[in-house]
Amino acid sequence: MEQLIKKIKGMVHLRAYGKQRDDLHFVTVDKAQLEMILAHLKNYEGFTHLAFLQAVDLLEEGKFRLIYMLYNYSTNVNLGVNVLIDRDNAEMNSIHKLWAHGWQYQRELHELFGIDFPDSPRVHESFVLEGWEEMPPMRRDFDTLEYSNRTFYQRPGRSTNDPAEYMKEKIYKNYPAAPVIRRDNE
Amino acid sequence: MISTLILGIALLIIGFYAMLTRKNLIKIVIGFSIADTGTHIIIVSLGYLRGKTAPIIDGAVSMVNAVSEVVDPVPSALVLTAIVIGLAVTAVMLSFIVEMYKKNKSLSIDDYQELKW
Amino acid sequence: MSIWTQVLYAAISVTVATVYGLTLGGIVRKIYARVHGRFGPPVWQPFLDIIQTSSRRVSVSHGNMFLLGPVFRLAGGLGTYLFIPVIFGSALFGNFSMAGDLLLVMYFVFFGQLGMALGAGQGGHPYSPLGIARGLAQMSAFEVPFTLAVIAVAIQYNSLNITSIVAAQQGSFLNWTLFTNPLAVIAAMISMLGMNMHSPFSIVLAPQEIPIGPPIEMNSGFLSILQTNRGLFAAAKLVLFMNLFFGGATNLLEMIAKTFFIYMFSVFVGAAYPRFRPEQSFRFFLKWPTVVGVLSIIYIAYLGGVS
Amino acid sequence: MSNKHIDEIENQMKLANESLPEKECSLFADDRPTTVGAFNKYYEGFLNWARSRSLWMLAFGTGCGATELRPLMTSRYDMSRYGIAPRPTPRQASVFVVGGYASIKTIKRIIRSYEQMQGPKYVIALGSCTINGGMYYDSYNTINRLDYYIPVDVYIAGCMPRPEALIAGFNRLKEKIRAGECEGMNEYVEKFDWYKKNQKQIIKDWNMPDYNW
Amino acid sequence: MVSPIYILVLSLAAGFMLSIFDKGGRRLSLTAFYGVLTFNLAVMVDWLYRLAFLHAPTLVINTAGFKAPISINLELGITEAFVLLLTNLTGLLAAVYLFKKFKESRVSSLILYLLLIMGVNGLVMTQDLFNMFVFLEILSISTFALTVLTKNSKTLSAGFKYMIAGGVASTFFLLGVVFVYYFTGSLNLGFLRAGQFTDAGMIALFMLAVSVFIELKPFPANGWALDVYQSVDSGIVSVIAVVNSAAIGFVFYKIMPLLPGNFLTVFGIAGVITFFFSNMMGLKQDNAKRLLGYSSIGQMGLLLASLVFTANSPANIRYLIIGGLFINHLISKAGLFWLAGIVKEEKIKDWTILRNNKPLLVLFGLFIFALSGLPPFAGFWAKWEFVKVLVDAKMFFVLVSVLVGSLFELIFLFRWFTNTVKEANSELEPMDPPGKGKAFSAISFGLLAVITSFGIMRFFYEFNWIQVLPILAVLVITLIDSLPSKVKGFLSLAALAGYGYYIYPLLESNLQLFFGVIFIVGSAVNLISTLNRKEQSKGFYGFLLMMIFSFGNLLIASTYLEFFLSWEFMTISSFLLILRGQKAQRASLMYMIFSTAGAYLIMAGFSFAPALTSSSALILAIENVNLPLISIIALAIGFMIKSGSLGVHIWLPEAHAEAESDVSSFISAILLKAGVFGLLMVAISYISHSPNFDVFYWIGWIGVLTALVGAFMASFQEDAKRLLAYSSMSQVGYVVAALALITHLGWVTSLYLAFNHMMFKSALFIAIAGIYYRTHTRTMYKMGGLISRMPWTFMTVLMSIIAVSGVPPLSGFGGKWLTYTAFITKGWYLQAGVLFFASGISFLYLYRLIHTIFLGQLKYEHQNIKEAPAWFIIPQYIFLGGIMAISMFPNLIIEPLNSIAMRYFSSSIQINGLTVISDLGYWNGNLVMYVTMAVFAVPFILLMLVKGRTQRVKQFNIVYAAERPESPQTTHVAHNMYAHYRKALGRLTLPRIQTFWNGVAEWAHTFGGFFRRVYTGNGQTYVLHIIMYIVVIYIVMGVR
Repeated sequence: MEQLIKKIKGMVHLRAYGKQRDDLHFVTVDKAQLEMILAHLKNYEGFTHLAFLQAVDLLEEGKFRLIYMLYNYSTNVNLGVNVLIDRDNAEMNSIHKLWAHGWQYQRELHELFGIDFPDSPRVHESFVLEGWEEMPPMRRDFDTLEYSNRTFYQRPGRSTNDPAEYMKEKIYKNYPAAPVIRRDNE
Repeated sequence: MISTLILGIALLIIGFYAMLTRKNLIKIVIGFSIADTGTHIIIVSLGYLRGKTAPIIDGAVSMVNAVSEVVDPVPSALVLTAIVIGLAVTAVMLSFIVEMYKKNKSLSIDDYQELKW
Repeated sequence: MSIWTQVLYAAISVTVATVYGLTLGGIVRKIYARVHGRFGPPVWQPFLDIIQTSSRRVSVSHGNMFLLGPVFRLAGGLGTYLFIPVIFGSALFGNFSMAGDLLLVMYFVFFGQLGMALGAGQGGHPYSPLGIARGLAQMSAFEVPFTLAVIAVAIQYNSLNITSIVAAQQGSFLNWTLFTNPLAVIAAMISMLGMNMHSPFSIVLAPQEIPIGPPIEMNSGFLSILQTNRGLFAAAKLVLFMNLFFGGATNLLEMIAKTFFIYMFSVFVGAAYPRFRPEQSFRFFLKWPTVVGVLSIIYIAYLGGVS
Repeated sequence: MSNKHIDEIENQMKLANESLPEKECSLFADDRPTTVGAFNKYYEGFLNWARSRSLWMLAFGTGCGATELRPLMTSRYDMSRYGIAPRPTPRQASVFVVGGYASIKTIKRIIRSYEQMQGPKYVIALGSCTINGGMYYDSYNTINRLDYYIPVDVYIAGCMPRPEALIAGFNRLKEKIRAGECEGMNEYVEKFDWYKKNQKQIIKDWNMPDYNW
Repeated sequence: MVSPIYILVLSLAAGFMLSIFDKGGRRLSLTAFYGVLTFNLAVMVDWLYRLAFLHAPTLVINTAGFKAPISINLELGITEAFVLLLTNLTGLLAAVYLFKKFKESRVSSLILYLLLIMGVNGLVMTQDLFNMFVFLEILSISTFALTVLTKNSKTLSAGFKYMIAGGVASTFFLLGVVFVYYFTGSLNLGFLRAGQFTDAGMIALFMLAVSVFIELKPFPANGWALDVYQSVDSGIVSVIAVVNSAAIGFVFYKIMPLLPGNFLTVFGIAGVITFFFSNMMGLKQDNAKRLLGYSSIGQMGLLLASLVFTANSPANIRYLIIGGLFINHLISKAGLFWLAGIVKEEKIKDWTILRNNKPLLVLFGLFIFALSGLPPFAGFWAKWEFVKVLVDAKMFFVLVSVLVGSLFELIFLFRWFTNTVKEANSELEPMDPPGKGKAFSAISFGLLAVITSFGIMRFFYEFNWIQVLPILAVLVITLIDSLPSKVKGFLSLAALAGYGYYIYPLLESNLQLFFGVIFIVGSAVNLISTLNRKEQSKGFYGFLLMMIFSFGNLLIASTYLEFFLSWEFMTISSFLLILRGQKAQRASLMYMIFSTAGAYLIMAGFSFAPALTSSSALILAIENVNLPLISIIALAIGFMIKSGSLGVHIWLPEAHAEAESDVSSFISAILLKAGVFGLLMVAISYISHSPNFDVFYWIGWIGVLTALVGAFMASFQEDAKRLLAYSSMSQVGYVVAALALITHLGWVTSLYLAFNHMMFKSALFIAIAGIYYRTHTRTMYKMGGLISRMPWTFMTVLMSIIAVSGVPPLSGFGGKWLTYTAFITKGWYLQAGVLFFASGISFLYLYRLIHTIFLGQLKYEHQNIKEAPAWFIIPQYIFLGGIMAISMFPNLIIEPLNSIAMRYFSSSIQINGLTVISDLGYWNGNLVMYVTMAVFAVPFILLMLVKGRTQRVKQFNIVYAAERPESPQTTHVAHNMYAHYRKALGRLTLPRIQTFWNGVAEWAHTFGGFFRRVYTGNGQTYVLHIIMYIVVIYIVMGVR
C-alpha cells in the first residue's frame, strides 16, 4: 500500500493521505487530476470497482468533498479518493465513462447536493424527489424542519420521549435494574 | 483408293487435332482447312474406281462408253462445290480473325472467353 | 316434461352445484390452513367473499367486452354444467343433457374461457394477456392427455353420450372406468390437475409473477360473478370426471362423496408441489400423460381392453 | 335548461387533468367521482357484516411498517381466520394498510392506489409516522399527517406496532364497519377539492389525472 | 399460283441486284428487299391455302428438266408450306424489326439476309441431300456474316466460335452425304429408304444425322450457340433461334424416316436431356438474352424429342404436338428476343424499366406465359397431348424429365416476369420508346399467339364458349378498363350473376351445387369488398372474373382436358391477382412454381387415367373410372398442393399475406376449396373401386399433421394475414383429413368444414382488409384497442373466431362434433387426438388475433380512425348471417350434405327433428343455441344487479403497480405473445419444410451452376465438346 501511495504521489499532487484501517485508505487529490488518477487506479492498480460516489457538505469551508470509493477485488482494499470542489456553482467532471454506473450516483448528487456533472447522461432528471423545487435538500444550509413545518400539516400535541426512560417508567418500574454485561473488548 | 482414303482420314484427324490444340486463331483456321481438305480427299477417293479416268467428256472419253470408263462423276461434282463452300467459310473465318485482331490485338483463342456460362 | 319444469329443475340443480362447489372451495382453504398449522378461514368464507364483492357500491368497466367477460365466464360454467347429467337416472339433476354429448361439454368449457380472455383483454392491463397466453397454452397442452382419455372412454363404451357411459359403469364398482381402463383415468386425472389450475400448474393466476393474471382489472360485481363461476365450474368439472371415470352417481350423497375425493386428489397434489414454470408445464403434459393416454387407447382399441 | 347550461354543468363534472400532456388526455378518464349512498339500513347492515368478515387487504408495503404485515399472514398470527386476505390488485381490495411513513414519492402512489380501489374502501394507517410524522416529523420529504391526503379509518400507533396491535386495529375497523361509520369513500368525494389541494401542494410532479379511476 | 421455286430465284436474283439497286438509293434497295420477303410470304400463304383447304396435291418441282433422282427436286407439301409460312413470316417481321439497322448498315447485310431466307426456304423444300448441304452452308455462311451486324468484340468472338462449330458439323454432314451416296448410290430423299442401309451404311446415316443434330445444339455440345444468342443483335438472333433452328429441325424431320429406331430413341433422349439440362442451367442465369438462349436450346431439344417420341401417334395429335411446340417456340422466342432488343438491358433485374411501357409489359407477359406452356397458348395443348403420348408409351423417364425441365423453365421465366413486374426499384429510369418497326413486329407476334390459341381451342378441340369464358372475361374487362373501378365492380357482379344463372341448370348433382355455392355465391359476396377500391384497378376485375369463372367451369368440366384447362386458368388468374400485391414478387413466384408443379402432377395423373365413359360432368363421370394407383397419387398430391397440405404449403402463407387485402379472402376461402374439390374427385373414383393400397390413410395423416402444424405456425405470426393464412392451412388440413376418412360421416364433416371455413375465413380476411385500409399495417402488435374505434369489425372477428374455434353455440362446434365423431367411428383414434391438439392450439392464435388487434391498448396514431367502409362491412355481415343461420339451424346444411354423401355411402347419421344422431352421440344445435342464450342472459342480469354504479374508464386507467403506463406501445402485450410456448415447443415450428425446399432450390441452382461450367467460353473446348459428343453418341448407338 505504501508503494501505491508513493506511486500516486509521484503522479499527482497528493494533498492528503489517511489510513483508517488496514484495508481502508483515503487520499485527497486535486480536482483537475482526479480523472487521471482514477483511470490509473482502475486500469493498472486493480481498483476496478466503484463502490460509491458520495459528497460531504463542508459548509464552513465553502467546499464539497467528493468521495470516490474504489475497491480492489484481488487485495480486498478500499481506497477513497477525495477531491474538494467549490460549493458555489459546484461542478465536477463526469466519470461515467470510467464506470458506467457512475451516472446514477451523479444524478443523485445533482439532485440532493446540486453538484452539476456536465455530460453525464440524464443528470438533470429527477431522481428520488419528483418535482423538487427548493434548494437541494442535502445541503446543510437547507432547514428541513422549517420546510417540513411550512409544507406538511403538523398534528398538535406531539411530544418526544427517550424510549429507554419511558419504558423504565411505564413498564419496568417494579423490576430490578438489569445487570450490566461486561464485554471483554471494552 | 484405300491409300487416299487413309490420307484423307489422316488429314481430317490432323486438322481436328490442330483445331483442338493450337491456340492461335490462324492456326485453328489452318486446321479447319486441313480437315476440310481431308474431307474432300475422302469424297474423291470414295468416288474413285480403279483404272478409270476423270469424268470429263472430251477427247479422251467418248460419250458412248463414258459409263464404263470414267469414275463416278457425282463425288467429283460434290467436291467442287464443297471446295468452293470450304473456301467461302475459310474466307469468312479469316475476315473475322482480322476484325478480332483489330479489336483486341490478340490472336490467342484464350483471349476470347468473355462470353461463358 | 314441459320446458318450464326443465328450467326449474335446472335452476335447482345449478344452485345446488354452486353451493356445493363454493363449499368445497372453503373446505380446501381450511385444509390448506390446517396443513400449514393455522386455524384458517371459516368454511363459508367463499360465500362471504362473494357477498362482499357484489356489495361494492361502485365498479369500473373498461368497455362492453370487459363487461361481458365475466358474463361469458359464468355462462360457460353454467352451460358446461347444464349439458352434463349430474345424477344418473334423476330427472331433477338430468339437466339439458339431451342437447348434446360429451363433445359438446368439452367444447363448452372453452366458451367461458374465451369470453373471459376477451373481457380481460379489453382491460388493457399487460398482465391479463400474459396470464391468458399462459392459460391458453397450458390448456392446449393438458387437453391432449384428457382428449386421449376421453377417446379411450368413447371407444370403450362405443358412445360419446355421457348418460350411456354412466349407465355402462353401473352394477359393481369394478365396472368403473377406473378399474376397466386405469390408464385412461391416470391420463385424465393428471390433466385435471392442469384444468383445476392448482399448484403446480397455477401459472395463470401466479400471484407472485403476474398478480392474479387475467382478472387483474376485474372488480366488484364482475369479480363476484367470477367467484360464483369458480364454484359452479369446479362442480361441473368434478361431475364430468365422476361420470366418465368413477361410475357416476345415483344420488346426491354419492355424488358429493365421489366428487369430494376426486377434488381432494388435486388439492393434495397442489399442497405438496411448488409451481412449474410455464414451459415446464407444457412439456410435462405433452410427455408422460400423453404417452399414458396413447397407451390407454392402444390398450382399449388394439389389445382388446374391452372385456 | 338550455343545452348550453347542460354543457356547462357537464364540464364542471369533468376534471381538468392539467398536468397531463395533451395527447394523453384522451387516454385517461376525466370524470369526477360521485358519492354513492348506502342501501336501506337493514340491508346495509347485513352487507356491512359481510364486508367486515371479508376484508381484502391491498398487499402494498408503503413503508417500513409493512414488515409487520408479513407475520400477520403466517401461522402464528393467521389473519385469514378473521376473513382478512391479501389481494394483489387495488381493484379488488377493500382495505388499504398504509405501512408507516409515506414519502412524497410514495404518497403519490398511495393516492393512485387508493383511488383505484372500489368503494366501500377502508384505510388503516400504521405507525406513528402516519399520525404525526413520527421520527420523521422534520424530514423534508415525509408527510406528517396522512388524513390530510386520504381519509383514514383506523390509526394504529407504534413505531412499529406489533402484529397483535395490527389485529386489534383490524378488529376496531370491523367494529366501525359494522357500525356503518366507515364512509371514507364518500368523505373523499365530498371533500375532493380539499384533498386534491393538499395532495397537489406537496406532489409537484403530478403527471397523472386528477382522479385515478 | 406462283411456283415456290421463284422464292429461291427471286431471292438470289434480288441478292445480286440489291447492290446495284443500292446505287439508286437505300430506299430503292430496301423496297426491293422487303418486296422479296413479302413475296415469299405471299407465295407461302397462297400455297398453304391451296394445300390445306383446296386439297391440292403435294407440289414437286423438278429442276434442270430432269425427274428425280437424276435431278434435284423440291417438294412442297402441307408441312413444308406450314413451316415455311411461319419462318418466312418470322423472317419478314424480323426484317421489319431490323428496319432501322438495315437502313443504316451496308447493303451486304440485306443481301446476306436474303440469302439466309433463301437458304431456309431451300433447306425446307429440297429433297436432295447434297443440295441440302449446299443450302445449309448458304444458311450458315450468311448467318455467320450476319452475326456481326453489330460489330464488337463479343459478337466477333461468338461468331467465330459459331463458325468453328458449324464448320465441324458441316464437315461431318458432308462426309455423311458422301457416305450415303457411296452406300446407296442415291442422294434423293424420295428414293432413299431405311432398308437400303446395311450395317456399314449406318455410319453414313450416323454422320448425317449427328451433324444435323449438332446443328440443333444438343447439351452439352452447344456452348457456341449460347454465346451467339447472348451477344448477337436481337433481330438476327431471333432469326437464328427461330428460323434457322426451324429449318434445321425440319431437315432432321426429313431424314428421320431413314434412321433406325435405336438412333431415334437416342436422339430423342438426347433431346430430352438437352431440354432438362438447359432449363436447369437457365435457373442460374441472369443475362436476359443468354437465358432466352438456354430456353431456345431447351425448346429445340423438346421439339426433337417430340418428333421422335410421337412417331407412333395419330397424325393429328402428332401435328398438334409438334406444331404446337413449334409455333409456341417461334412466337414466344422471337417475341422475347425482340423485346430484349427493345428493352436493351442485359441483366434481368434491369428489366423493371419495362413497367414504364404498359403495352410492352403485357406483351412480355404474354410471351412468358406462352413460353411456359400455359393455356391458352399453343404450348399448353402440345404439352398436354405430349404427356399423354409419353404416358401411353410408358416412357416415364422422358415424362419426368420433360415435366421437371418444364418446371425449371417456368421457374426462371416467372422469376424474370415477377422481377420485371414487382422488383422494388426506387429509381425507375424512363425507357426509350421502341421503334415503330420493332413494336410492330412484337405486337404482330402477340396477336398471332392469341389467334393461334383461339384457333386451336375453336377448331381442334371445339370447345364450348363457356370454357373460353375466363379468357373472354379478361379481354372484355380490358376493353372497358378505363371505366371507374366501382362500375367495373358492379358489372362484374352482374356478370357473375349471369354466369351463375347460366350454369345453375348445368349442375346435375347436389355436390356440384354445393361447390357452386362456395365458388360462385361465396365469390360474389367476397366481391362486394372489392367495390371499395378507389383507384382504377386496371385489370383487376378481369383476372378476378377469370378466376371465378374458372372455378365454375371446374364444376361443369366434362373431360379431363376441360377440367385441367379451367384449373390452369384458375392458377394463372390467381397468380396474376396475387402478383398485384405490393411486395408480392416472391410470394407470387412461389405460388406459381408450386401450382405448376401440382398442375404437372395433375396432368400426368389425368394422362394415366383411363378414358371417360360418360359425358356428364367429370365429378360425376369419375365414379365409373378406375383410376390406377399412380394416377391417384399424382392427382392427390397435385390437388393437395393447391389446398396447402403439409410439405407443400410454403407458398400458402406468402401468397395470402402478400396479395392485396381484398384478394386474400378469395385465395383462402375459395381457392383452397378448389384443391378440396379436386381431391374429392379423386376420392370418388377411389371409393367405387377397391384399390389395394390405402392411399387415403396417408392422406389422412397428412391432413391431420397439416392441421397441427398450421395451427402451431399461426400461433407465432406477427402478421395478421400470415396468421390467417396458416390458420387456413390448418383448417383445410381438417377438411382434407375428414375427406380422407372415406366414410359417410367423414364426407359430411369435410364438406361442412369446407363451407364453414369459406364463410368465417372470408369474413376474417375482409375484416383484416378493412383494418388494413384504415391502419395501413398488418403487423398486429402495431395495432391494439381497436374495439372502440371499429366495433362492427370487432363483432365480425369475434363471431368468426368463435366459429373457427368450435366453441358452441356457433357453427364451428358442429364441425368439431362431426369431426371427432367421424374419426372415432372410423377408428382413427390417434388422428383424432392430434386434431384435438390442433384445435386447442387454434385458441392461441385466435386469441392473439383478436387481442392484439382489438383489445389492449389503442395506439396514439389510431385514436381517431374510423370504422371500416361499408363495402367491407356488408360482406362480413352477410357471412355472419350465414354462420348464424347454420348455427341456429344446422339442418339447413347437414341435410343436404347428408344427401350428397349418401350418393356414395349409406348414411351413418339420423336426423331426428333438430337433433343429429350419430353412432356415438347426438347434437341438437338448435337447443344448444337456446340454452346458451338463456345461460348467457342469467349472468348478465345478475351482473346488472350487482355491479353497482359503474364508471366507464379509459385505456390508461389500469392498476399499473401504482404507476401510470408510459405509452400504449409499451403497455400492449402483443409482440411475441407466446414466447413461453415457443420456449417449450418452439422446436416444432422450426421452418424445416421451408429449409427443405430452400435446399431443393439450392441444389437445383448448384447443379445448374455446376453443369454450366462446361461452357468455358473457349471455342476450342466447344469443338472438343462436339467431337466428344459425336463419339459418345456413336458409342451409345452402337453403330458398327
